[in-house]
Amino acid sequence: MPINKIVDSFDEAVADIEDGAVILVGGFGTVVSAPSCLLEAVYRKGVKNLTTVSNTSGFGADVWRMQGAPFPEDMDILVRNERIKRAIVSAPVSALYVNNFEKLLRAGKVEIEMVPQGTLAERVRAAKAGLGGVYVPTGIGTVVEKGKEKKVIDGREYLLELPIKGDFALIHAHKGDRWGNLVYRGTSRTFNPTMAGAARVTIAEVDEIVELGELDPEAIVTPGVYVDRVVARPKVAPAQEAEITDAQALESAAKTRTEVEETIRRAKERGLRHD
Amino acid sequence: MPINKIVDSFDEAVADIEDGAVILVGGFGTVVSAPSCLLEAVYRKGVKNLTTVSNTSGFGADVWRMQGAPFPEDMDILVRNERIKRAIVSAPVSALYVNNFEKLLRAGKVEIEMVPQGTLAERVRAAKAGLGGVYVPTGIGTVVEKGKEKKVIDGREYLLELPIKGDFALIHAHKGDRWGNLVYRGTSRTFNPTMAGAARVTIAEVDEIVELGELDPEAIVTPGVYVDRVVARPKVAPAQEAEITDAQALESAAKTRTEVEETIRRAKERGLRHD
Amino acid sequence: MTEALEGKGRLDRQIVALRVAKEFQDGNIVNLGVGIPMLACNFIPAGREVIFHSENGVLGFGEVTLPGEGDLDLVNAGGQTVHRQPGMCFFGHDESFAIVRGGHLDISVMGAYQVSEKGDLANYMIPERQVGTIGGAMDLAFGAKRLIVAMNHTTKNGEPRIVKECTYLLTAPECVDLIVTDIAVVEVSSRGLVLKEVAPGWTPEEVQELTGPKMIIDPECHEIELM
Amino acid sequence: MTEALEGKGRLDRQIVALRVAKEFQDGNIVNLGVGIPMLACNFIPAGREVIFHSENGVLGFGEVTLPGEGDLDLVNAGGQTVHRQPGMCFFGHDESFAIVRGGHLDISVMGAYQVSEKGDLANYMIPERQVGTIGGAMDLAFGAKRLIVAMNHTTKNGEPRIVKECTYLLTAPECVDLIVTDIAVVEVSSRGLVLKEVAPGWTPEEVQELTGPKMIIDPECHEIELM
Repeated sequence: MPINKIVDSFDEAVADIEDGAVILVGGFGTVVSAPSCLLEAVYRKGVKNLTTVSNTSGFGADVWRMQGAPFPEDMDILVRNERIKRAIVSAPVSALYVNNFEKLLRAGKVEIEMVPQGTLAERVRAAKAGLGGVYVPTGIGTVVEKGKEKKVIDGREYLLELPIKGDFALIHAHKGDRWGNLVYRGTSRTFNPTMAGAARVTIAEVDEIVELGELDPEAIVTPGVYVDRVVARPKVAPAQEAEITDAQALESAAKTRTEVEETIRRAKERGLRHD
Repeated sequence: MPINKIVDSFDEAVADIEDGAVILVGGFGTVVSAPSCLLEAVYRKGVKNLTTVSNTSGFGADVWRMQGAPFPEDMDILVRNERIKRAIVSAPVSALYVNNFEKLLRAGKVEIEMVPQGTLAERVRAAKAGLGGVYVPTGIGTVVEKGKEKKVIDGREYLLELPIKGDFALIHAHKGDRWGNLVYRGTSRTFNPTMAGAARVTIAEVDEIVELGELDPEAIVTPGVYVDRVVARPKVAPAQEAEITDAQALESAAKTRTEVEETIRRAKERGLRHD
Repeated sequence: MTEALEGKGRLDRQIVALRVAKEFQDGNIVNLGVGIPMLACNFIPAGREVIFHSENGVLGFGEVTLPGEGDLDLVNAGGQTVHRQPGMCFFGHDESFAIVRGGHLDISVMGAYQVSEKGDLANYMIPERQVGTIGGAMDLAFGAKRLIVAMNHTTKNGEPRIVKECTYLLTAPECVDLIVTDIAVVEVSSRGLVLKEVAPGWTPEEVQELTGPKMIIDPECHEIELM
Repeated sequence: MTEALEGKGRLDRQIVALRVAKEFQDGNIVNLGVGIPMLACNFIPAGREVIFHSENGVLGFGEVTLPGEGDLDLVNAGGQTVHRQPGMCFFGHDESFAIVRGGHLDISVMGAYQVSEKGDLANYMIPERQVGTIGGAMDLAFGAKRLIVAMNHTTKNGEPRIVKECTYLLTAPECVDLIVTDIAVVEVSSRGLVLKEVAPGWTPEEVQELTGPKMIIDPECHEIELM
């Protein structure tokens, strides 16, 4: 029988995720790099006490709706609904405003293990690649070294960092085929291919499903061997709720925008811009 | 000034390789995956006492000339000319015939460190990625574990494997640009991207140099940041010496060919072939 | 070995490969080692879809091509050219062995010089030359979910290759799950070796005579199907 | 801080970014952190070619686009859309940090809360909230060949950010090479901090007054060029 990893719905794709599962969540921080619909489906399923592994703890749908994102949910949907028991995360809070994760943290409603971003990537890769651990220099002389084995190798100090393996990996790709081969789009690649294959079950949310053979074999980023299920986003974007409530997040976004405009003006003034 | 990593000749590309250097050599075993012209240039330069790091110790130009390879040199050019003091290698000898490396080994003219292929890849990657070492399960309970630190992690035994960093990495890619971005072709990718960036200086021999921007940013395999020099093969293949002398290697190749033909016939007989 | 057994017909390399291929289940990710194993890519049972991995950085390639007709940039681990196939993809060596070591292969098939009762594998040191080539064999033996060995049942001198304890250097301890030879199919189980199938014209007792350790004869033990 | 200094004009964020960009040499691979550093991609000195790395898996991107005009799948580490550029390429997070940790970046520029005399960096724990975000900062601080900090010279309350010993949790010890602030350019050297440049209208002594440890005034100390 032809191999077919394509699953018809997001709810079906996450049907076997149970309370207490360890979930790797791909993406960087931007919603376009996140497995939005899978995160929504996990929320809908009602599972709780999750351990999540991700780069950020999300910015919330409001911020992304403002940008016009058709699929605006990110990690924040699991954060604000208090589905997370323990977060292994690199960038949990924002310097610019107090996010929902920080509120939970202050309320003692979530445990955190903060991991340097590169170490997080390497630990996840270690699980995928069957390594028992890796020695990284990052974190020596900081709080990150606490409780970790140190070793001097070739005159430099390193920390032993252990693999992070998930029960499930939820990732977002641009295109996928029935073997699970995936390609990404631009900077929305990030943690997605790193996490693919680092869990017992890897589920890929894709913008588009293509026929086997349509993806260029030289350009496939994630070999199908790492992927168990592929599910496509609907072609038509869901209706957007209009209400945007997170005033702090919006203000911060607007401030950044103003600054970019000013910078471009200044660079042009100096003849340093090309557009 | 525009960045320009393109070098005009192979001799110029290897001009600073000195006696005793540690050289990572890309490719798998097939000559089409090897940096043939760079290896020839290293030979021409006359350097000796090299430590080489490669998957095989080469099959020799004769075998490849028989296949019609326009650039037929592989690791064997450094082996048969006794330029290697120490070889870190995964597949040094052939089960089918006695190669030049085995002859040197028997004569005590070369030291060897044999490394499982996946461990070799991981050790080279560790150097590139700034890791102090990695724990691998491969080799536990075999001679490979000799002299290595063992550690039980999560109930399984692992060996500590240390990075292998080169002074130079010689690799072969299909296309490259002036920033050093590279793409490969099919199964000739192998160790080439793994070794790119794992040495102080990485030199890429390419089939073709293309304009910056011609390579698809989604399909670039080796980011230019890992590459220091790019040098193109001549468009016209060098004249081939006709004489083929390695009878044993030729016989082994012919035997394999006969077997493939027989297998295809049998599969067709059973209706299991599609061509 | 008795003279009678010495003269008996044995399966040739193609038939051994054919038998090995019957182990490939729908959707399996399979790595084929150099030699007999590689031939198995030509014998996928009809109606099944199997994805082949090769250590030189490819997944999903097709059957071997006629010699001289293939693309030299599309070869298996033995350097044989293979057919392009939809769904195929390429990757570098670190990724290729992340797949192997990380346990992402369902089946690995390789040759061997010796396999022990416990499933220890010895296949890298060339016995008569005291040199060897580890290559990808160790990683595969440690990483694959299921390891099938395809080999001749005895050495050229008639010595058993299935032995109580390996006398050659190990590639990996306790890793082999199934042994397909030119006269039998033997399973390595926690109870010991189990003889599952014999070549046409061979009795279980004859196979036992050419095997080091005592095997359990499976009650269902039958003749190897050749189609 | 004396009232006189409090009122003095300081460089704005764009000018600090412009000054930082003057450090970029031809062919440098440069990572720009969130905030002021990111603005520097707009100010590459004329005639130089610089390749920007961003932790989210891209090398060789161009200047930031006007808000709303860019491709959301082409952003820098701060989520700002940037221009496509010939030579650009994308990669996953493991590769992105192999580049960082492996020492393949020439320059990393980031913000900071505090920098010590020895070049210790504290930039992840938000002082007033006792929470923080490590992100890619630690990897960058450990991995880059040269680390430039861009920050305000003092806190909102006028306290020096360049200090004898960091009182905040460290991102990395002894890693900073150059500090570009809104009033000065300070080099971290084995001899101690060296004041290299001051903002227009500021004297070295005035800068010293707002700096924790005693600085060496470079004999060549001059005004920061603003073009």
